[in-house]
Amino acid sequence: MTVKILYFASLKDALGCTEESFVLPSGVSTVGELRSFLADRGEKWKALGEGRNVRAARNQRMAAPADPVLPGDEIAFFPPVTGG
Amino acid sequence: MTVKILYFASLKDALGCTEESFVLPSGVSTVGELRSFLADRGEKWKALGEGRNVRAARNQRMAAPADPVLPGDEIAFFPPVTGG
Amino acid sequence: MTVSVQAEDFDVGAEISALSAGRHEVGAVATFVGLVRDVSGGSSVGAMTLEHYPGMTEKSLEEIVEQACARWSLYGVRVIHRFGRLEPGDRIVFVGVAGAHRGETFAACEFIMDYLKTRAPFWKLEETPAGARWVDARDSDDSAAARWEQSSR
Amino acid sequence: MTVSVQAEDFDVGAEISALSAGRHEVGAVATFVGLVRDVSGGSSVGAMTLEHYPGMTEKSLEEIVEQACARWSLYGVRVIHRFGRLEPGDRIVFVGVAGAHRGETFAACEFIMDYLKTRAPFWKLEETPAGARWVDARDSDDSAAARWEQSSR
Repeated sequence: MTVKILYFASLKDALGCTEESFVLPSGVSTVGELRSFLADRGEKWKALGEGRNVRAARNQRMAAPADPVLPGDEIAFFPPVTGG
Repeated sequence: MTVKILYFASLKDALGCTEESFVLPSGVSTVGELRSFLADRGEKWKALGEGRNVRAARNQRMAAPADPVLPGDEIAFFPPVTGG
Repeated sequence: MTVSVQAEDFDVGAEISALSAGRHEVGAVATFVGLVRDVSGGSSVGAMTLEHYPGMTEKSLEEIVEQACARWSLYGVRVIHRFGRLEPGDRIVFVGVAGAHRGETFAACEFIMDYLKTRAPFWKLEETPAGARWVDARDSDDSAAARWEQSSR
Repeated sequence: MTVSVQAEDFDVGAEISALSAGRHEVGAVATFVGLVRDVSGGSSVGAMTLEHYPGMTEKSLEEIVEQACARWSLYGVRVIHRFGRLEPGDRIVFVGVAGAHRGETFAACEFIMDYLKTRAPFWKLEETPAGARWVDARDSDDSAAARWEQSSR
């Protein structure tokens, strides 16, 4: 019941974390719920909190908060992109 | 009181003429009047007549029928352009 | 040198590089290359000859570039148009525009092409199986140029 | 090969030629090159590092190209985006679109750039005199991408 979580760019710097393996707690079944759960883990994790401009991807595709999270998924959180 | 007249592309082929030196008759003082006068010179010159899609330039700039024609001018007539 | 009218081919890569060379304020280069197609109006085309009006051609292209530079904030513009006999696959025209940001370079590049298509004195004579024929101007080119008149940009 | 994500520079002239090589139905090639500017948000920029999300980057670019191909009739598309450390004047991105006529190639090229700017997972870390800073996304990029949603083209 684990997922791989990736963090990029300024969010990675704020969290001091690039990647973690995360056991899905009960009650966390969407990308939005996962983000909220992570944001509540402590001070620096507020960088993922509501009101912060954070985007998410599920299995390497842009994801909406309502998208499901399933065991084995690769979930990524990052700020709005700035390439090109 | 002469002007140089140039013809291009399909108009040049229809008239069988690329360039002529032309003495301005009295009463011909605009590009439109010049075009009408030329169109009346004979059968093949009807290619310059009203209703034909002909554009004009005066001294190498696109010209409107009301633009003046003065001695020494270079006047050109041609079909709509198709470059690019 | 902003505008060239020439029989010779050109080096697209070198032209694009030159638009930003040594100018580190350039963040965007939009370009267009027009080529001879082997089909036109339903007929196969073996080759074409581009006639032009020497003198006026250069003037008209320079004027189009000036209008683009007045309309957008640009760092560099390059226009090359060939004349003479060309075969399918041959390059006809190059337009390159350098600026700070992409929006203005895209707009200026398309503007220059649209105006060039209706205002620069070039005419195409196509060689088809049915003989040589002058290409007719397309109404769509007039409407493409006209939309810049209405635009408030 | 339509999409490349790479650290190495690329040859713009060769990429543009490849888009029409041996394809005489191509009449138009619109391209865009994005470069590192030496100024950004009022600060001077000595260099930047482009971070990306390997795997997703390629997928997102391929998806953007697929959308462009569904929307317009195109003969070829090429997208190259670099990552890693780049200096002012260095090329960042190349988009090239080949088609029959100019209108659709200009539109598709700009569409791809607008979508890339808002959907491809790249992030810029700039080196400025005040230290390194992550570039903020621009609202103008969101609105540039949004206009394609409303457009009926």
